[in-house]
Amino acid sequence: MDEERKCGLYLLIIGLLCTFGIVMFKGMICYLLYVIAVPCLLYGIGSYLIPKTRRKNAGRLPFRGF
Amino acid sequence: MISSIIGQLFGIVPFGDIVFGFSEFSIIGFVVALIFTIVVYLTKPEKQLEAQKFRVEDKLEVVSLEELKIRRMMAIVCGIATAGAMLTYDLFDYALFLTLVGIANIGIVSAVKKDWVLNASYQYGLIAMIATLPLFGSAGMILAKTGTLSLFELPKIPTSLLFEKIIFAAGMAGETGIAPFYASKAEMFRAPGSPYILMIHLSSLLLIVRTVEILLTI
Amino acid sequence: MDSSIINVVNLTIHAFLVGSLLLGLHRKIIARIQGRPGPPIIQYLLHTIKFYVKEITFPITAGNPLYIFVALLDVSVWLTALIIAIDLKSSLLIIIGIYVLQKIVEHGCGLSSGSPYGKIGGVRSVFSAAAEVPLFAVVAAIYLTTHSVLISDILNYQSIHGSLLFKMPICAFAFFILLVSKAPNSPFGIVKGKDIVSGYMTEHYGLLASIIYIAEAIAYFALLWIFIAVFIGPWVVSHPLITLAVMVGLTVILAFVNGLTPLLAPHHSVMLQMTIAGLVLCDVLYRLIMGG
Amino acid sequence: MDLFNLNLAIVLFIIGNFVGLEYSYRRYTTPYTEKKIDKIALILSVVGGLLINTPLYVVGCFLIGFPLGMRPGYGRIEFVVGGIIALLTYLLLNSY
Repeated sequence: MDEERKCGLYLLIIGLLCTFGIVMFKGMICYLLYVIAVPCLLYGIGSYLIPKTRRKNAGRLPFRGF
Repeated sequence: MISSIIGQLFGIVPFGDIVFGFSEFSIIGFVVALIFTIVVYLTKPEKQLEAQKFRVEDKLEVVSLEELKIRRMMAIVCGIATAGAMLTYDLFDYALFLTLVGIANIGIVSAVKKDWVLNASYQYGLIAMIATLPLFGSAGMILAKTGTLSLFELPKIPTSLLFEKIIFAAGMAGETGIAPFYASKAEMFRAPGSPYILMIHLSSLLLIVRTVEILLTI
Repeated sequence: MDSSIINVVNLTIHAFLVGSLLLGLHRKIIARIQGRPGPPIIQYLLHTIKFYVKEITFPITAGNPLYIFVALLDVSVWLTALIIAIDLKSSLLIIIGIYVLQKIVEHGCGLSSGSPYGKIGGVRSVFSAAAEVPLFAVVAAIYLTTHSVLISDILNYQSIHGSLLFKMPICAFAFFILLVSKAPNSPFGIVKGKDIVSGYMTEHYGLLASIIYIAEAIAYFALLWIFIAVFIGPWVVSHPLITLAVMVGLTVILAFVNGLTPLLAPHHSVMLQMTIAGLVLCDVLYRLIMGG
Repeated sequence: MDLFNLNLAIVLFIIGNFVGLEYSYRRYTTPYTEKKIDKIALILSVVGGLLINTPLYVVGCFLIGFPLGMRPGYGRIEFVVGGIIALLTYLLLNSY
């Protein structure tokens, strides 16, 4: 598993836990969990939709002599 | 009165002289400062690509380990001081936290081996030291005038504190290095090691907002 | 489960869709001003969806996890703004704190990737923070007039005394400048100027760019809403359809401002914003001395 | 109208835009035309302009989005006609 998907997995777990928390709790904490859950789920789901990279040297910035 | 500025007040923790208060505003600030401190602790510094004179290639700059450790520690101290400054409801405490943030900011860049960065931090240090005088001076004047430094008591006392507020704002401006004193701090942001530099920026911006809140309250 | 969360979900989707469409409209109008046909107004949304399924790799120079964290923080920050401003109608001061965090995001995005273009974008964002944050002296002026910075209290004040736009035109102008500097292609947009590729977003591409686009759509909606609520009045924000109409109007004005002005040089941009902030500070001092 | 119904209308408006875009790219190959009116888009736009003031406003949003979403250089006149009809109907219905 490459690094992008590993990060995605962690964030997906956090996002799902927060969603579970939203269902369980009441009051102000719901808002807090919602704010954490949305971006985590966005990245977590997205990281499994994107294709695998086809670059030769993944992660190298295209600069002079680098 | 006080809740018309900071939102709902959830509770206070009387901790001797140091009173911590939890309102909507301070909780958000506290959580943000803590989360950033954790992220800064976890993050490895980035490597920068720099253009060189008379050469075609760019140079890759890597932050060494001994430079990294002391800077990370100072960044964490800075984060904890910012988190404390968000919660405290005592003017003297707040001024202390503000100075601590100023000291930690210099500490963050002190290990960088680049002379322009060290120059900038030296100038910023001078400004920060000079700014402690109006900061603590105004806190002392407020104490002498009203007999209290608690931010819960101060709004109830019907005294005009305009002059003290202006001095306090000037002290804060010097300590966090905003607009008029900005030139002293600008070169510090070019140092390598983005998470630590981010902490400088974060602490000063959060403290500005908090100072605005305090000045509107008292 | 709280039923208010369903409201918030609804609001989030509304903000995202409306913000995207308005940004698309903004781009279309600028194109028409310049004599081009311009893309259809759903182009911003299509970009967001397209980038959402594009590959990413982390640059080897990047400082992880800050590199991902700042992009996610951008969404969090503007969702918080949405909840605080529109759902809870709480303190305007918290909104400043959130705007300040947006500056942190720009700075962090730029510097965490290690790219020179991103670095210049991040450092420029720090410069413009020195000029944009003082514009929030507006809040002090509002406090001196309405004796509260809670948005609900400001709305109540306006329903009794009439709209604040005519009571404090200088403050409204300063806040409008803030909107201009947040809109794309603005004269104050030194952070994302085309001379430095895409500024702080240069190394955030693919999925991360899509997440930042989502955050920007929400941010555009939230800032327009705050301007409408604070300066125009409660009768506009009471009905979502009227709010939408006023937002379209504001977007047309912003598009004309941005389409007809050139991008300023960094120091000119900062000096101009500082001048306006100084004007607001003079206004605040006047109100303070006259007993507001 | 509450926020949920408005969201529904906006989503259908976006889908209408998308369908219009897809349709016009399949039908036309030249990038720009002048003084040429697409009959289907015109009909849909007029129907949408009429429907947008009725309880079926969601469908109206879908139909009026169709000419607006067409590829650059197409569908302007159609959209303007639909918009004017929608405005006139609104004024007619609310004048009593």
